[in-house]
Amino acid sequence: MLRTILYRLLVSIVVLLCTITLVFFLLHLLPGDPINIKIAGNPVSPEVVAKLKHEFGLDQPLHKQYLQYLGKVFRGDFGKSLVDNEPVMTKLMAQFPATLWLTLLSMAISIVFGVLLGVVSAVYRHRSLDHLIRLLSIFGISMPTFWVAILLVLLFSVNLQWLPASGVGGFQYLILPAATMGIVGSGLIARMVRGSILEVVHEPFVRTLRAKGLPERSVMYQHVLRNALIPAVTMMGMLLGELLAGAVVIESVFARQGVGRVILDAILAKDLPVVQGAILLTASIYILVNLLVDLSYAIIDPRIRQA
Amino acid sequence: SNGDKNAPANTASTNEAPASTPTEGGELTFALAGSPSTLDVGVTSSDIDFRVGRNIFDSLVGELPDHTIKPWLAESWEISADKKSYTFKLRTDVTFHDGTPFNAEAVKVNFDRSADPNGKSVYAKQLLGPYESSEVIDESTLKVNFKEPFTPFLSNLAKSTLGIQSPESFKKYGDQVGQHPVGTGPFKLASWVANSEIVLEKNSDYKWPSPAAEHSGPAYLDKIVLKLIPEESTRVSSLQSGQVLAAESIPAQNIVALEKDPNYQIQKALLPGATFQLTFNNEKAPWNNVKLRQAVQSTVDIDAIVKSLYLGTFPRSWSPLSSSTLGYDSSLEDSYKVDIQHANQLLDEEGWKLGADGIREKDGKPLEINYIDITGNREKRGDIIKMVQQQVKQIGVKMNVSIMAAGPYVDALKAASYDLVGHSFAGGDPDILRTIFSKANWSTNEYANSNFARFYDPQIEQQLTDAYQEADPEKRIATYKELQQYFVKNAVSIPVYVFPYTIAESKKVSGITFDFPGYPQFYDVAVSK
Amino acid sequence: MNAKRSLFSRAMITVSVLMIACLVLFALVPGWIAPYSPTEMNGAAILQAPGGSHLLGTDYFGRDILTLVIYGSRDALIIGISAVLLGGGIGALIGAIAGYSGGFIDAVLMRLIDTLMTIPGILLALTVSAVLGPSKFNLIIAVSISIIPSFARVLRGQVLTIKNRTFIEAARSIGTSHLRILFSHIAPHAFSSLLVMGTIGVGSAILMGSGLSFLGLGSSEEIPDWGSLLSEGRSYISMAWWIATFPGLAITLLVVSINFLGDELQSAIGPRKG
Amino acid sequence: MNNVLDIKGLSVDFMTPQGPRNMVNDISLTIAPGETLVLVGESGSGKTVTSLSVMRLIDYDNGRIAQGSIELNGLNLAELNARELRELRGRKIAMIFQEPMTALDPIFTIGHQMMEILIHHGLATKEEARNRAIALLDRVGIVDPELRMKQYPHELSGGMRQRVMIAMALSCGPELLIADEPTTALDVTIQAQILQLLQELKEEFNMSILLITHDLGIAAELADRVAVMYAGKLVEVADVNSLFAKPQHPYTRGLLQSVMTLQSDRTKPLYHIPGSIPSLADLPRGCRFHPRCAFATDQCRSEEPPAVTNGTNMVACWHADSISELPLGAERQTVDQDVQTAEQNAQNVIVQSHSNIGDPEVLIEALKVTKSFNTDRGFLSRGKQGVRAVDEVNLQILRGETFGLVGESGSGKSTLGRMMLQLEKVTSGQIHWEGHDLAETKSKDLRGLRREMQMVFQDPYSSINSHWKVADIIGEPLKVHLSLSSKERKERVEELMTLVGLEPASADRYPHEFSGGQRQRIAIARAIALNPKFIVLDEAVSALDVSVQAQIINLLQDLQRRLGLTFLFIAHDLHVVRHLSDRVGVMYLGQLVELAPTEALYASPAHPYTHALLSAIPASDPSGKKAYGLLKGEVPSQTFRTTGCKFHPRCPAATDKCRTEDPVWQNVGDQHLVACHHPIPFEGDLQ
Ligand SMILES: Nc1ncnc2c1ncn2[C@@H]1O[C@H](COP(=O)(O)OP(=O)(O)OP(=O)(O)O)[C@@H](O)[C@H]1O
Ligand SMILES: Nc1ncnc2c1ncn2[C@@H]1O[C@H](COP(=O)(O)OP(=O)(O)OP(=O)(O)O)[C@@H](O)[C@H]1O
Ligand SMILES: [Mg+2]
Ligand SMILES: [Mg+2]
Repeated sequence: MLRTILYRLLVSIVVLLCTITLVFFLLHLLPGDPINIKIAGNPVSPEVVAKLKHEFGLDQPLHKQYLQYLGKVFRGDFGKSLVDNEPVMTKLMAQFPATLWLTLLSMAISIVFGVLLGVVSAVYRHRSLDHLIRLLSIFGISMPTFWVAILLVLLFSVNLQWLPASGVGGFQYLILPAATMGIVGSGLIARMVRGSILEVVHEPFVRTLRAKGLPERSVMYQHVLRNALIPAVTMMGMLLGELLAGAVVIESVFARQGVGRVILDAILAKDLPVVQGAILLTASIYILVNLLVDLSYAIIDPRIRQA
Repeated sequence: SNGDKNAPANTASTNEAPASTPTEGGELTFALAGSPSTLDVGVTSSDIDFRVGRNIFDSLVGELPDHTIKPWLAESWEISADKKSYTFKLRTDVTFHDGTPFNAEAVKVNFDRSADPNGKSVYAKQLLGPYESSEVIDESTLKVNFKEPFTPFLSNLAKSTLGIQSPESFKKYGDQVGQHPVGTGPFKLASWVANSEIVLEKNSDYKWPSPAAEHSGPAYLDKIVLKLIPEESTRVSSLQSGQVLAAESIPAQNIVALEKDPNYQIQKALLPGATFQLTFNNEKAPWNNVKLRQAVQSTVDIDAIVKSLYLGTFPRSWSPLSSSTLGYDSSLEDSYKVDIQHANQLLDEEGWKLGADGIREKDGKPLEINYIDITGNREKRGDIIKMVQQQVKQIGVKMNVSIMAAGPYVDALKAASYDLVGHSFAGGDPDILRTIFSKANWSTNEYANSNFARFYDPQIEQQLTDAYQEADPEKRIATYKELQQYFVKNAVSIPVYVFPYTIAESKKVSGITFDFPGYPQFYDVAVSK
Repeated sequence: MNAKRSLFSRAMITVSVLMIACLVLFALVPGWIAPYSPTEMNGAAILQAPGGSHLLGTDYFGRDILTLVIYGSRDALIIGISAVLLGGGIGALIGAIAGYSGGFIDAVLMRLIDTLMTIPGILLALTVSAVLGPSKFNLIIAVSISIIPSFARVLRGQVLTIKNRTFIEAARSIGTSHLRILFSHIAPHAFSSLLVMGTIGVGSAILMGSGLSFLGLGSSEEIPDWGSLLSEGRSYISMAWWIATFPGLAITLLVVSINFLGDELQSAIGPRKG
Repeated sequence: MNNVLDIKGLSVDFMTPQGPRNMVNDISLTIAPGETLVLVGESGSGKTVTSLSVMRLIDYDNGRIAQGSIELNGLNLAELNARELRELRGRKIAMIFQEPMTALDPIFTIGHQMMEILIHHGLATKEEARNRAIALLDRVGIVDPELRMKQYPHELSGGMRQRVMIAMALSCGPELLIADEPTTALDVTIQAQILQLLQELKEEFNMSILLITHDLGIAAELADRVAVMYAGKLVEVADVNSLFAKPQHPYTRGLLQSVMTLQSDRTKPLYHIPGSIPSLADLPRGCRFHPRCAFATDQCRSEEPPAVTNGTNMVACWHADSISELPLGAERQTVDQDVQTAEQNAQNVIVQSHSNIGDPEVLIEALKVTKSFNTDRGFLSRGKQGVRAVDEVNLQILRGETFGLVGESGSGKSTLGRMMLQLEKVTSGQIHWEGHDLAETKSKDLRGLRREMQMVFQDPYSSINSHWKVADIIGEPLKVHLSLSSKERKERVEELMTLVGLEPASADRYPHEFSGGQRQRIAIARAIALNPKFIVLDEAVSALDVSVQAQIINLLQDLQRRLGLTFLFIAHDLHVVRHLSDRVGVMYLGQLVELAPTEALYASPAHPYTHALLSAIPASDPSGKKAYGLLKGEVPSQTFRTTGCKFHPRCPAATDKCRTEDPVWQNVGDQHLVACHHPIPFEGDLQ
């Protein structure tokens, strides 16, 4: 068990390193000089350009920049923003809580509704309720989130004036954006849960349980569901990645602060250190969550626990 | 065309709130159309930073809509005979938010910092032009020296870009001063959550309001919460859902709706400077041919564009200078009209014959306009091009539109590989013409610059120089009018619209005013219960 | 499986197929169907509400929304299909090679895929298209890259299970070369799940493409795609709801149909998942 | 008589995508208290469906009782509602399933699953349930029951899981126990233990048992009465002795004759029922067995025979009376002719056979071959923990002989076979092919060598690519190794198909259109396509039904004779190995423990393990019921290293020497070698 954890940890670190490398070269090899963008359209002397390049280390050969960056990252320093000179770490940490709350709430919505709908759908499989839920969840995953967001705002903020259309604040500010993402998430989870329940229902052990005379309720909820949730947990790990990414769109539509917004702005401004830092942050969370998912597997699934 | 002729810059359009005694206290929630990246006005070049900065920093002088310059932190000034030195007498009762006294030394520190050729200042440096030095004569007297006469200086000085920051704050915060602005203004920064909100607090010691102010003493409001909402429709929804009391940069379609709504009022300020114009690359064939440019000029139906896209809320522009700029030549209005026949004739004369696919060609080459722009449909500029693209088809011109990310866009500017580019340049003084048309501002291999027209004519260059050194306002204005006539006649660029900076606010809000370049001032604002 | 279910499925399959067929037809010969020209800007008819001579209304250029929705199907399908062919193809190849080779090659390739996986698809696409600039081609590249990992993972899993089936060992014992085993033996078995993945992939590529367009990173061609139409229309939502609503509906219906067919394909392949 | 179970005219339909389909047709059966009824029949004949219908578990699989009644002590189960059924299930009727590996919920402890049933039926409080569960586990022979209660199914071996299943089934003291092939997935020694346990428990708990099996040997040993199913119908029900002595239905007769015994004549081809069991979707008219029946008449072809009851016996055959009087083997004549015609067909095929048949020269040789597998992947744990699947095995296979390899599951038989063909790299040791070290051979040359050695696998369903046409499957080796024109290849494929008894016309069909036996013929045709010298047959007939198994064995023997092939025949079925092999090797935990000519090995096994294996085989003769010479325990895990003889923990004769010293090879007869400190002395005939 300990060995498994260590191994997973090591792999995660390798992946993180790869991510750092990939993002670094992706951003640095692509066209467009960030300093030029910074001063775009303003008369600035070549000396200043050189000075700025030097300040951000952009005058060094690429491999040196890479090694320096790597070294700094290990010391927890992600550099500072090309745009406002603010340390990337500070900038991201200021934004992170908002994204975290948004992601967590939408995750919670997705799980609660997703599991509920998935279970109901599987229990009433091939009946009208199941058809309805399947249809709903397909719609959930097929609607563009920005469109859903626009429609929700139109309804709940502009017409009904129940909920704020934008911004950050109390819980009520979270509801619409989290609901928007939750619609997709619940759709995904509902489908996943339904599928995996239906798969488990056909496992031979379910027949044994029935042969023992257990009521259908405990067969389904105690045995089948618990078995079915194991694969669903992976899905949830992946979903978190989706939701984090979805924050880019949602935060911009709802004018929320957050890492997604920072990334979008930084990408458009080619603020390399910020883009790198933000992607690394997202990637680390993703890796961490999936590591936790892997380990939680071991807790839920005894077959892996003892392996 | 749109009845805005000779209108003052500030037009509180619809029903102004009844002028009763303003309520003191309370807070204003205001939706800002972006996220300031820094409030270090001396360094940045971004409008949104200056808009917020306007309320934190005061300037030495103020400019009224009629372009007269009035004292503010400077009580008076004198211009030397050679027009190269300005001596300011400063107020002595002013302190920064951090308690530092405001004095000649403080102003010198600010100017020197912005003018430092190796410093990071972008726009302030430009506004200081041929700045040479500042001399502290005494605690309250400062002499500013230029290398050559520089008439736009006083107007530039009125902008928040040259607003005075606390010299202590430079020492204390260094690089980070943009996150910790300290000025002498009616409001001071209370908190700032990036991408979310900036909170300004009343400066209770304030008693040196701008010349345009309507009251004295501290501001009425206790607090201003600036919500940062770049997404325009979200901004509007926030206003409509009552989340904010006022919002800026309202898109045309919402202006129309909000104007009809009895709960809201709309305020507009036509921004001075270079209007949004489609600028030809005057150096590159075939568009270095004035006939060809003129053909396009008489084809593009600006009225149709402005009507479709801005629903009449943006006035069309006739000159490279905005109508609120000093020296604007209103005689250019209606000076040309859409005339497809004329355009076709011009092209025929130049030997561009219609090809089989409806595109004109000469020597086997099709007549194409390569237009470049940056991502994002800011102020519907992308939509303008879409319309232009369709319109020039009528005269057999093919327009290729490349919308690029910032990086490649700047690269393309440097490489001068485009035929047409759209841009505007905010600025108070007509000297802005030099920014966009002087040879000194051509892009080089090293960096992109502001003369996107790649325009150069020795005679015009001389006139541009003369105009900014000329101290006599009459003569100066006359030169600028001549220049405007020239640029329009030669179709160096095609002016499209004048940008009205627009604020929509709840009827509860009164007293939002604009300074001269058109930035909002909250000093006189009151919110009724 | 009971009769009722097949009735529902059959009805839905019919609707989905019709829907997709319609849009494919639109994409192939938009000119035959659309009532107007997609670039025609009628200044006299801007922002007209649905009905009358403009069934779905007009936008602020005075273009006919129905026409634009019809023409927009072309971009949606092109982006969806080419991204899946490109990204799915590359992903499938990587996954197949990794799964079949095993050992070191597998470890290296899969770490690479893990790496791509850690950067959420839309972020990757956003970065790529922000840097390369907005054009349809770059959009396809961006979307393609982001769907590589899922294909690689699924295919690797498939190949791993197929690889351990005895008929593969039988082929090896005959002396069949690795390449032939991979392409003649394993590929046909993986094909069905690749088909399902591909179908669902087209849906998500269309969604992601329209998301990028929405964020302003889509193509800038004369005829707008659905995503940019939507983003164009969103600020008019309270004034002219039809501009954003119909393209949004078009995306949704297309993707729903595709996903539904994908589901049905899946259950046809693994009947137990029903 | 008051029957525990009384099934009358039961028909079961399943809803399939193609509509309702009848799977079990008009079955009537009774089971008396304390009686064991064994239901036998080939795969797909409907045994499982019948048993699930009794529990009404078919309801969950879209199944439906179309007709008939199932009475449990007078209560008609077909009419009960779900709640009433739940009360009966587990309590009055209990069931054990075939696959112990998957029949338990993987994420709950054994204890939980044991106690659950008692608690749900309201028979015990939690505490009582625990005690009862422990007692039951103890009773079914699980060591350390308290520890096991806390374990999860995957931590138990297959045999132990099956014991848990039995304990669970017994927990409420059911009146009827249904066991659906409870030992098919287990090794012979474990099978013997489980069967004996069932015998004991039946008496102790005073239950009736419905046992389902396809193994007539098991039926002979355990049954009071036997019911034979064929294609969804019961064809014969009879008292066990009379069934074996005087079968009345031609199918029963066929089955009995197909069964191999330790006495059967190895030199003669085996009897087999021609053809194969029909698909339930496509049943012949009239008697369902008529296409395969040697006695079929026009009446059989058109009218379905009714079940005729005669005391406790029942038979469904128009000619039962006349046939039952014939001695067993009367059909043989006809069938032998059948074989001969096939052979004649094959004669027309020009077969290039290898020379020097019978030359006792060594063809392939394993020298101290070892194979270790790392169980734990990942570089943190490289080395150390590994399974020695094959442990220093020395083995010579002579030209033209059939070498049989037997041993329990996991003993390393397949791994050894695969190493011989270089499908698996040896960890250490050498494989010599005609004197050359194969490990030294370059991979290019090795590919060429593959023409000479081939393999046929156990599962005919997964060893051929279901997406390919038969012609392509058989033609693949030709394509890979020879550059034939497509016409030549087609001809060769047709030749091969004829050779293995397939219709050349079906070359364009896909594998799913063939029966299991036919698929195995396809696999064999592929294996002989390049005229190999050596074929490894890894459980090549284990998955087949008895009647088909016999056909394939005959085919193999025939091909070997004519093509001069050398076989390594791997199997766990000792009868089959005996029938085919010239010499036999016995493996235990990766080691070869005994090596002898077939007759010698079966007549006088020298190793206690071989002895135990042989005595665990159920003899298909009810008169010879015997007490099992049971082996204790199960095959231990290979990661767990013991010193001395690996068999000592289970060996009845183990001494201290066995616990400490590795046994060395001893010669106990002509070419009869054994690795044991205390070989069993020759005692004459085993039987
Ligand atoms: N749930 C089901 N739906 C449809 N057909 C089924 C179902 N279960 C079993 N069958 C079919 O019923 C027939 C009888 O199957 P059954 O499992 O009873 O055979 P069996 O005699 O137990 O065979 P085996 O020895 O292989 O276990 C087979 O053709 C099988 O395909
Ligand atoms: N690829 C592998 N990786 C790890 N362990 C393996 C592998 N192949 C076989 N083994 C292990 O090697 C041992 C011998 O396996 P092998 O398949 O040779 O046994 P067998 O005698 O053929 O058994 P069976 O009768 O079940 O086919 C088993 O313990 C098995 O778990
Ligand atoms: Mg069965
Ligand atoms: Mg094996």
